[in-house]
Amino acid sequence: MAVVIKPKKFFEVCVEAELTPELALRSVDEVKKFKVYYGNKVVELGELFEVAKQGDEKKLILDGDFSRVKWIGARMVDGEIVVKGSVGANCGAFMRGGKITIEGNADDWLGIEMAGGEIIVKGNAGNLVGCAYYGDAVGMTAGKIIIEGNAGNYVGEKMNGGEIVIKGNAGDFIGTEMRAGVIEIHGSCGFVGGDMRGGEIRIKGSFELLPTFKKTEKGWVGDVNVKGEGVIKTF
Amino acid sequence: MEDVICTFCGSVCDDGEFDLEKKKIKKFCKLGSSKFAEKQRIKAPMIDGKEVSYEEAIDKAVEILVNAKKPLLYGWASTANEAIRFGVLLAEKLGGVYDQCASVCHAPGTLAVIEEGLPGATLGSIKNRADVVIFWGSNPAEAHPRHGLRYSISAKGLLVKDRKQRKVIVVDVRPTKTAKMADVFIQIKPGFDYAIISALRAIISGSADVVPNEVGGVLKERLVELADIMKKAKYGVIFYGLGVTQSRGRDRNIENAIKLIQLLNRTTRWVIWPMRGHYNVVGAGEVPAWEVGYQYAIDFSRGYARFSPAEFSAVEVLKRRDCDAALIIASDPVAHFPMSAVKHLKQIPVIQIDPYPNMTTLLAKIVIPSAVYGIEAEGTAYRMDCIPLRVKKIIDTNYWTDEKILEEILKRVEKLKG
Amino acid sequence: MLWIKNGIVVDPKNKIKAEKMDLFVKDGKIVDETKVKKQDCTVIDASGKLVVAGGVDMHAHIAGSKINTGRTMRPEEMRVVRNIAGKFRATVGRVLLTAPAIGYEYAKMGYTTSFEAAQPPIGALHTHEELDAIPMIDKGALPVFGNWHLVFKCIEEKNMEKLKALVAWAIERSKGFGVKVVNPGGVEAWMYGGNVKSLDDQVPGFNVTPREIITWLIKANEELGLPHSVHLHCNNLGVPGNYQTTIESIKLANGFSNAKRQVLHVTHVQFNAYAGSSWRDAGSGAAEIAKVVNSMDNVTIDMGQPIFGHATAMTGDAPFQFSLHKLIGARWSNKDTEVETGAGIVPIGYLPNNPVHALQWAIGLELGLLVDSNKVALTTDYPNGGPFTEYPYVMAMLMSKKMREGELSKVNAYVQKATGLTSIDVEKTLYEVIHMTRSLPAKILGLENKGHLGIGADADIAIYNLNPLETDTSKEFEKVYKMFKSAEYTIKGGEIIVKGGELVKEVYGRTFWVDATKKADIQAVMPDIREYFNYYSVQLGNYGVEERWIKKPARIEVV
Amino acid sequence: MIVVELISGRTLDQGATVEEKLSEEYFNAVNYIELSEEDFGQLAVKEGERVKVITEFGEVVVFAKRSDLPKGLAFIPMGPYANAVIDPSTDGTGMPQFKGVKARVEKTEEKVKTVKELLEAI
Repeated sequence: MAVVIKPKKFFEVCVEAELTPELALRSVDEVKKFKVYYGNKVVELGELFEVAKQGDEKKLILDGDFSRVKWIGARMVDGEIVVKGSVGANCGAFMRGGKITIEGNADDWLGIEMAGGEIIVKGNAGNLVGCAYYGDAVGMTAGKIIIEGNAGNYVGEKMNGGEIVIKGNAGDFIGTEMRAGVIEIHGSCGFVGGDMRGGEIRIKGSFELLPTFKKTEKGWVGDVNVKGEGVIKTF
Repeated sequence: MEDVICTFCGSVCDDGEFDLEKKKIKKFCKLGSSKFAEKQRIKAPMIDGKEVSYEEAIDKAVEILVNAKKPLLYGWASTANEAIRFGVLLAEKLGGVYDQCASVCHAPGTLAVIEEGLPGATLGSIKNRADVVIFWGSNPAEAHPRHGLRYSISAKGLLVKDRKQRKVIVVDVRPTKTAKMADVFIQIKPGFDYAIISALRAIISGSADVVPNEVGGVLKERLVELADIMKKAKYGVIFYGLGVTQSRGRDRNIENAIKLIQLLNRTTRWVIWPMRGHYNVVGAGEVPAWEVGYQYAIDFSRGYARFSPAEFSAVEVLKRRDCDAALIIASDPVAHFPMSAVKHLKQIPVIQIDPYPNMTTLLAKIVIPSAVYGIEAEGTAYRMDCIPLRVKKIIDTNYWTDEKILEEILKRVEKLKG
Repeated sequence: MLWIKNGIVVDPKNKIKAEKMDLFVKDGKIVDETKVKKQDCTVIDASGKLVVAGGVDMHAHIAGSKINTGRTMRPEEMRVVRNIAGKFRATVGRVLLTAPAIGYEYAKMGYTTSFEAAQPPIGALHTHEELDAIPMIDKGALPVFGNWHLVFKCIEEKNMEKLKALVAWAIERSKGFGVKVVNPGGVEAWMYGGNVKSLDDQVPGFNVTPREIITWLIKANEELGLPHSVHLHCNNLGVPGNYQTTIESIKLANGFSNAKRQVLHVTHVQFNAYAGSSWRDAGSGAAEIAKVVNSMDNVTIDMGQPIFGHATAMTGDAPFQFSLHKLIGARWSNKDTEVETGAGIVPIGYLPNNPVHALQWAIGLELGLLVDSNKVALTTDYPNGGPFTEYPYVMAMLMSKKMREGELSKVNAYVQKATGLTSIDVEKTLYEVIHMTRSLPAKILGLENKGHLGIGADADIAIYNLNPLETDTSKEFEKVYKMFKSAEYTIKGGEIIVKGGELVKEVYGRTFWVDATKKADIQAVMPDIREYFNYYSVQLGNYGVEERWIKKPARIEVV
Repeated sequence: MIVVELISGRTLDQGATVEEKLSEEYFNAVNYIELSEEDFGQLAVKEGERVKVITEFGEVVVFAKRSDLPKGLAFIPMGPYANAVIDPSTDGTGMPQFKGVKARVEKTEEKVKTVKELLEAI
């Protein structure tokens, strides 16, 4: 019972809607009653979005521009979300399972501290993909994020597992304080692996090497400042 | 009048002498003197450019704020804690966003504090003890003119008695005025602060062999020399400035510098401190921290505070068009924000509270003039090192204080919101 | 006016052990029945309920630059939402709470007074601003003296008149309440990267020792006749083997006496009660410390009980904080403060299966159980040992061996061999625990109108849904815990602020401060102060806090 | 035309006039670009002549000023002129990149807008 959700209008300020595939198990009326935040007003989903049913999967189809809608798929554990357009910040935050496909672009904080599941972005992603949230010690621990376009800065900070693949270019400071997991960049990027303890960063294009990595057979190993065994290599 | 406190920059010099007859300040620098000089003021409260009473302006402001889905309350760095507190309470009551000037100034330092803490000292401790002073991307000669005299370069301290006993180092991308006063100037390539700090850490911790011959435009041998000075210091300090917070790496630069300080403290004493800009930008962060838990970029739309500079810093809120009204106090975002952020300010109703007309006045729907703290009003301010000082009222005025204006707004909002 | 009817009153100061009686309140005070018109009274039916004085926390870090830097450093702490804005303020915080959250959480628990335990004098205005932002409770703050150059100088010169003048001047200027001493001499040593290791180490740059600093400050404190005694955070905090330093420090009280109270209060002793030579062989020194404290009638302590879970270490003991940072690798803030003091902050957590944490937990309880109830106050050294909101846990644990056995089975077995906790049979009575959380801390602080329900006392009252006559605190520990977590009523200054565990009214309490300037010749020290202000970064004229800047100041004059 | 790395920052004059934003003094304190001797020479402008600064994010006309900056680095005092061309992206930190953006600088005959005109043009 996939649920199709469509914005009714342009939102004057951002909307926060923690939409997960769980909604697909509810009736259209129940889904319409789901509480979302429109600025400082708590409103029912149905007030801002059209809701319809289609098929019988545990799936949300977000049909339209969701670039002003935040926290989509936050804490989801299974099922599927397909965003036909772009999506706002914090999409897939703390996600543990299931799949999110974003046909447009994703904003900052995609897949914060993700612990399982899969996110695919057909367009570009913003900054802080798969990072640890403010004050937390560990970023993404498992799961997979694939970005077919470019990504912004600070991808995979404090990452401790899982995989991030960027088909385009990535920004600056990739994999800072990374402990485990894999980041693969098909394009180019800026600094990589500052204070990296473990894990692997693979880069096809050009990148900037920090002065604290040793050249070895495996690739560049470091960061020596934290006695790290992280590996940076080209492919 | 003696011991007058300057309400211009983060140095908050408190040794001014104000001549009440001539209305002139003595001892202060060019910035402080300009603060105390007579200037053009906003004459009266205005709605759409028409002069009105304080009450009318406040009523209209309240109407805009309570009807907003997400009002942005921004500024706060050049006002007193008492006003800031009402501002934070107002943002909470309105379900709006509180952000302050640090978010385009030193807030990356706060993000670094979240990662690594802040090993610091008060300016008095530094003037007494610091035998090595590094200005990294900071330029007190232009931004904090008396800092060097009172606290750092040539300050007379208990253990380090004068300029001769102190080594002053400047790390910057250009030969600033401060660089010309330094014993050592290290010119680096823009955007390479992080890499250079990483290299210094490696050299100090015994991994010098890994470091290439040149990092960020600096030869390795110069970095080795710098590392050596740092290790041999009895008590060193890094004062960092906008050169690192506003350039490539931002908070990560400072985080790395803090890690360098942590390392140095294993063998000697080092501290690090931001050269905060406005006289009470520290208060603009400390007050919300104790009232609601965070220093800046705070969203209250869910009825409690949430922190996320990526979403709730004023520049991000404006660029994302994620506010539908703004209250701007004691600052001028129109002059100091990128154009793409200013664009949204032109689209929404803006309420301004400020003693002086500025670029924000040009687009504000409601303008409420206020008294100048430290000259016309008394209140609490925190110096850059968080030392509290009570700034003074030295002349009378008919202007309302920011505190009174905000208290009135808050009272009316509470009445409407229950 | 209030009429609290038929409650079961426990009021240790007035030797009332669970008696059914009525209480009357007028103008914020407990008054005699004849002083009220009963028909005008709001009546609270307290039948079958425990009626006690509002709780008094005599040592917590609730205001000032330390806790605020802690909040800034730890946004992850602030993500726990406690109250949504409405009739009351929005509050957040897991262990580190915002100022309104501190007031609300104390009130909900039946606590009505709390003292900030360490205030750098130059930062006093900040401390007072935060105290002013805490609703519901009365408060005060203790300025720190143990590493102040001016203090060292007076002691070097062996000039007691000057030292007394300095203490009186500084307490007045900071609108403080008493004399706090943190790692005397050690923080000054930290300015050179070191620490002091014994009471007889010389403080770098000065011809004084920790022993002299403590002794001279006790003498100055007693000659000034301050309400509170010297409040000491001992040297060597957090170091295995430190219990001996603690015992030596406690014995420095010998030779001093005060009819009303102790002459030395040693704080959060758990952190200073370790035997052994390293964390590998660390054990408990609690029994030895208890023996010494019990043998002296002029010393009190508080527990500094760790609570399993999150905490944040924050103290004026800057060298300790750096050691802790090195030990656990967590973020670290430090603040060297002019020529006065220092401070540090490090996030920590206490895990039951960690042998060191379990040891600390057990030692805190040992101290609470083995020391006479008249000499040990209940604290967690908030937020160092954990949240004050878990005081009811500690209260229940002290009263129930059965509860302790249950908890012991969940912690690292290292505790079994390293401490004597398992073999302690002591079960404190409700009367004793009420004393340890009310009348004793009030007496230790020298607050005569707090912590009891006698005529003239402040009408700070807590009512719990617990009938002491029908409750077996040894067996019904779960109920005891639950009831103390959430007061049926909290009354502050005669106003009902909590009902059924929920806030009903917001009030702002007073800030107590002590004025002893008439007891000393302040001019005796002014030339030295003026000279030392060359080494400050503020003008002498801009130093200190005026009474009119404080929301509700309550001056206690010492004459 | 030259290509430079552009930064913005405080100056004493900018600070001393910051509370008089609508004055001639403030206008003069923030409406110029400092260039190195070499870059200045290469542009073939005279002190006080106008140049157009163009980045990915906008363009602005300011007065040219010779300074002792290293070659390839240019400086505009913090304020509305700098903000017309700096990189507004905050990269998730909330802080725009006020320092460090590639800019083209070329001689121009266009006039330098007033502070008010700048705002109107947004």
